[in-house]
Amino acid sequence: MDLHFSAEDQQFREMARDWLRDNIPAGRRPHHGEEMRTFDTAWQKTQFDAGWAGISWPTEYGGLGLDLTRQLIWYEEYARAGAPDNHLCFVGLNHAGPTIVSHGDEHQKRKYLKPVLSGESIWCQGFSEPNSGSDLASLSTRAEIDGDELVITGSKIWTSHGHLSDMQELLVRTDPDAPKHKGISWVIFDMKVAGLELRPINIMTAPNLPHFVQCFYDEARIPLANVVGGLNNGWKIAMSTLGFERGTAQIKDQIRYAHLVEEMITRAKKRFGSENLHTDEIGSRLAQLRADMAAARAMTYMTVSRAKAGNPGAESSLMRAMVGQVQQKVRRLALDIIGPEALENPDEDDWVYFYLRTFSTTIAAGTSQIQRNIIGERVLGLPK
Amino acid sequence: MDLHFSAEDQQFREMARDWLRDNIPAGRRPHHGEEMRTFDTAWQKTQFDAGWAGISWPTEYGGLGLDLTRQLIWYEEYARAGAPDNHLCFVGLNHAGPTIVSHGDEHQKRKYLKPVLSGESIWCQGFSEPNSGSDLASLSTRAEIDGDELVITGSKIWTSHGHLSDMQELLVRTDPDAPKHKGISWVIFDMKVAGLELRPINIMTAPNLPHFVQCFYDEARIPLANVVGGLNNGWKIAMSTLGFERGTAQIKDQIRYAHLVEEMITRAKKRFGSENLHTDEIGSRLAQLRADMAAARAMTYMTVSRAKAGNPGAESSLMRAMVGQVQQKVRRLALDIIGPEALENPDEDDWVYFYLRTFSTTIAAGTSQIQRNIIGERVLGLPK
Amino acid sequence: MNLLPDSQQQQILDTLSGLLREKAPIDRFREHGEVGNEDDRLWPILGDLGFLGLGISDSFGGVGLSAAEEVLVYREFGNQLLSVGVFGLTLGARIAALGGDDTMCRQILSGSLIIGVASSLHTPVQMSETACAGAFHLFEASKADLILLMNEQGAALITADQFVERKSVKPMDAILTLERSQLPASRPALWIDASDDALHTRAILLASAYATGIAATTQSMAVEYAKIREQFGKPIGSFQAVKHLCAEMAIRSEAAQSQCLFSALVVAEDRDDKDFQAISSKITSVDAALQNAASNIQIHGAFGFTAEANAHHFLKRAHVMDQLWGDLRHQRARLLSLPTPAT
Amino acid sequence: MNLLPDSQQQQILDTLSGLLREKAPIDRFREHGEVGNEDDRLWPILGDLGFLGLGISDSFGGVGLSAAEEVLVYREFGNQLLSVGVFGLTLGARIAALGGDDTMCRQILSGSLIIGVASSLHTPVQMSETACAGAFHLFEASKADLILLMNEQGAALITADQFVERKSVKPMDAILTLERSQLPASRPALWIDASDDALHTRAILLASAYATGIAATTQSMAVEYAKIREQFGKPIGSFQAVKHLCAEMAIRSEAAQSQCLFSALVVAEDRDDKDFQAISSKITSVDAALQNAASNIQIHGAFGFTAEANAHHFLKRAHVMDQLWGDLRHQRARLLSLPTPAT
Repeated sequence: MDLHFSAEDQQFREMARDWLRDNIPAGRRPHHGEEMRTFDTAWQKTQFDAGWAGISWPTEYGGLGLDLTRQLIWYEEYARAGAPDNHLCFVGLNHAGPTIVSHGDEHQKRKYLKPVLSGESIWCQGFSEPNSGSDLASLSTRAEIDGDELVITGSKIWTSHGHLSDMQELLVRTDPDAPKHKGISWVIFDMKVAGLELRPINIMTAPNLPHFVQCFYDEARIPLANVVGGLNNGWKIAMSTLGFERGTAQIKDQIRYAHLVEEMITRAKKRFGSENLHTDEIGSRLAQLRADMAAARAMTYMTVSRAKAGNPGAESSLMRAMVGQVQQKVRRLALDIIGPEALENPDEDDWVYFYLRTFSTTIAAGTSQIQRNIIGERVLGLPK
Repeated sequence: MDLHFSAEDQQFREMARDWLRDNIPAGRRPHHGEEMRTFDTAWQKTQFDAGWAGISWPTEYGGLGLDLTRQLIWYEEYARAGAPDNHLCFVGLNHAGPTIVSHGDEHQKRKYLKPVLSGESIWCQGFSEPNSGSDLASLSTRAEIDGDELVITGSKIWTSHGHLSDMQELLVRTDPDAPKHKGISWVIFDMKVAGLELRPINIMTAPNLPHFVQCFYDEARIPLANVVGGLNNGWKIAMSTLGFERGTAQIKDQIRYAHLVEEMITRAKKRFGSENLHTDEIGSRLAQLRADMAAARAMTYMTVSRAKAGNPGAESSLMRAMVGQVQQKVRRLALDIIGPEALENPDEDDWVYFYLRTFSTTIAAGTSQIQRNIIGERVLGLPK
Repeated sequence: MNLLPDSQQQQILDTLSGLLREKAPIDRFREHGEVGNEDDRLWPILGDLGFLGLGISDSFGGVGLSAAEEVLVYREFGNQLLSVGVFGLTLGARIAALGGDDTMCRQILSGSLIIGVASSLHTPVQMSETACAGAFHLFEASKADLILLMNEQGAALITADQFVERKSVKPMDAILTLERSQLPASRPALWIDASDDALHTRAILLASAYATGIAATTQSMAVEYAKIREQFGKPIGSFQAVKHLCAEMAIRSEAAQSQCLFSALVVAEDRDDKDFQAISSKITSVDAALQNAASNIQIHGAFGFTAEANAHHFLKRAHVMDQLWGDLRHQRARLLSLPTPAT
Repeated sequence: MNLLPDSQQQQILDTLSGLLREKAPIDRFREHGEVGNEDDRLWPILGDLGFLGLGISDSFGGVGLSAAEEVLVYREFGNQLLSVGVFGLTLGARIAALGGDDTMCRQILSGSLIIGVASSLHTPVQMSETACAGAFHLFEASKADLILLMNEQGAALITADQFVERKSVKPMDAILTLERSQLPASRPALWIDASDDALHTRAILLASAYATGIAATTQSMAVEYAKIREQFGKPIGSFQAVKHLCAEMAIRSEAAQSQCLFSALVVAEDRDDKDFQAISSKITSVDAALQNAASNIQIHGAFGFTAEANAHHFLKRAHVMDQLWGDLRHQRARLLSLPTPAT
């Protein structure tokens, strides 16, 4: 057991800290539309150009090839600096990219990975369907092989920012006769091909601006070479993709919430007076959250420690669930601290936006029920 | 909608109040053994002799033949007077008695009902078995018909106060070949017959005194005439018995907890100072409990209103679940209010005893999971 | 003792419920712009049928019934998320009647006066017959002639133009217009002291009735969806996790509804424990509304989070009900300070 | 950075774990009378193998390791519900060593001095080098030579006979002896000021380590039972309600364990945020211990509530851990008053 980072790690940390301090974009990140895309891609490009993108990605595809500890350090410094999250790059950096790194062929890697890191290529997800939500494996979007092409027909839904994306990680049924988990393929879909139509879906945080899209594929054609990891092998690939999300990506959230809780404490002390807060019901909940966040961070360190020992394990789902729980508590507490102002949703203050937004985050990351099934079955070995 | 009780109801209330004030037993109710039995039976006899037992039971079997409103009034006055609960009489008064009232034959009614009301006969329950807890219908204690007798072999467990009881409401399998719900009979079992052995089971509130017993039946014989409601008809009968428990008996608990919460508020104000409690985390939880208890009482009134309209309905399970939830909150809060003294369990102060005791109450009344299944399926009509 | 509506009350309910389903379906919000609503078109209709003056004596143009009937209709208003402007009318009419202003009362009951609703932004607020002052949120005040303002001291109607520094703000609940404003010390057009009528208690009661409507409607929405939405080859309502979530919603909803009806009768009789009961009702019902609205979104999955599902409207309105006349934190503190009711 | 035990630490753990499973199985409580235990028989054995002096420098007869190793063994102590007298020994030895009393330190480490543990009944308590005073619960003090007493000001060893009005009380956790007593202003036999060593922080840390043991063991008990106990023809662990309850236990347990190990390293390095981390650890672990112990009882059904199931011992001991050196309420208030850690 050891709390110390190596001298090299420490040096990396200081470089990251210095660079972030000098380079994080000024101004508030727009929540919507092309402005948001411009902001996110520019910020990603800045990181890439300065050599900070893809900490743990292989060097031959534009990454830095560093270990999980460095990734952790980067996230810690990123959060400490108050650097904005570039959500639009999330799927590329945390789902599609790592999947191609693990399962793609050399051509796919060369072609698709670097544009993710450089911010040139925005990816979205095409997994859920109107009738396949938590039961993902029941998906029915078909892809028929026609020569060296796949011809795709069907519909995907809940594709965040699909209208702002270039590429899509898409799950399609390539063998309708196989058992449901065995006839699915994971494909790289170009959002510019003919035969794709998008229906915007507005969300409760901003009822007049699209967030999701529904995708309609009408005999849309992509090269057969865009299948990643082998035909009909997509279920396994997709599960590993979700695994990526369930792993390191959570670290960033954990750190972000820890900062948020400290902000909430500051705000609560200002509103109620710190001398009144000790045994106050809001004070007590804040203190509990502070302890929770300390523990979530320690869980992150535990996850990184296990990964370094070559034993990442299903336990990382515990950290993920903890962060989810904390998010629920933060959600409820944030508005209580704000008081009457909670009824306003001003563009220049993120608190109410954040409150409403967490409703989707919980759903998007797989419901807490599904998460608890996974913990019960994979971590604890309880029967299905 | 009307809050008023009729003049007759009001008169009944005043008589009850006067009588209770003058007659509730002095001294603390013993928690264990023969002392407890002596106390409970004497108090029940006092009520019976004065004409207060069996408010809603038919007059021909010793009851008062009054409606649910009067029952409610009696419970309210009972709680207001601080009258002690005679738990030992619970099964007779709330399970076995009402079952015999509804399903027994004339002989059974004449023979068994009055002794319950007069406190002469203490009943216990013989439902659960070592391998049949929440899955009650899987019970395997056998009863074979031999002439005009039933010969019972098997075992029952978690029989509260079995060692202090005279009679037992017992579920036995009389047709092993029928589907599991269709081969069960509900029988009246005399705890004095040969072939019954008891193993005492101590509980966590008092590790050195028995609370439960396990019953071992080794060819124990009872008359076939002790079957209530017809052979192999026991599952339906038992469900209605549990229905009784889920109905009016809960009213008493609801009223008792409301008083307890007020006591907790008094105690908390004394410990922390009422001026410090307004937004205190303990104060806030107490206020919520106060509101919960007000609502639980209103739910009771709603239940009684529905019953009077001839439509008792499954909704009474909502009131029951609410009281269960409140109990959980009370449990956690009680010790927080006590502080360091929570580590003591003195005989003269019931708080810690109560805290530990609630762990069993929750389990005995059917787990909260089973309760929520029932609400989901029977009240809301969700699929099994 | 009976908490169920009698036949006359049931008839009022049935009439109103039919009317609102026709004139104010939840889907009406889809056809509206970014902020606001057109519910003021309903006021003359509701007024005409007597729904705005149920608790007003007939000598002032009301129906002469009690808080019990008001609570029943406010639950329906909550079901359909009627504009909170309706609180201004019901409570404003009561102020006018108690203040002896027959003309104003009849104008309100006919739906021809618009009354916005003020909600305190910060304490302290000054409230008396001679001067009211403070910082306020104003709901539905853009076309209002008068503003309703009340707290534990009393209730006031104030002419709208006395509010200054009015500034539209982007509301969380975009169906309602929301402004921030200051009220410099101003003499109210009408003032009813708390010692004369427990108007503030009644306001809390009506907000809680509205919240029970939110709790009940979101529960039904969730349960209906759980019955038809299938995953893994069966309705999601057959999974324990979803089933138990629905059961919790039903428990909260029943608790809120029962306490609301009970406290309505206590308020109608002006019993000593009216504050105790009405505050308990607001705590229970706002908690139920907030939690049920959130669970409803969750049970609907991603669909629940969209603007086209109506689920989010209920959540946002539940927050408005929380703030009106004191939020949960405030109500809990008040409840704890009250004595144990004698009955 | 690594939170996993290294090979030396793992060896310590394996040795201790084997020893305790043999010498201190949970079932040992069944053979004992109404109140009390015989764990003091273990002190010489644990002392002999160095487990009592892990954090004491070898010049005083200790092993010369750190809070990290202490935390690892205290988790094991919690797994087996070792008498809380062990806190008296570990912390008492540290006081003796820091106070320069070599003889006393070696006596403690050999298990030949018995040290009871005082827990404050009420504030205020007087604590200084010249006089300690107050009202206390005394744990495991019936045979004690010295009593351990500490708070944020410092840590003291006080000769047992200075406590007056000692009165045995019936404990909730009947495995431990419990007394109430008064301490009139008394000069401690040894005193270590908080400015010299963060003994109180260390005490909080060790209590939290013990609590993580309770949380982890009750989780395992519940999960094992859920795998084998069948109802409705399948293991109860296959029902979502039970499965999710077990998942919650695992989350709490992992959180508590991670934070405890992390804070042990912070305390070992005497970092500025040691109070922040140790208090967070106590909050997380006591909460996990209390909730997991309660859930474990619930999952065991009626059996969980019996005296013969060991489940109740863990719940009761979790309450003792809560009270030792400040309960959850106290710790939350303290945590909120601390600044945000720099790192």
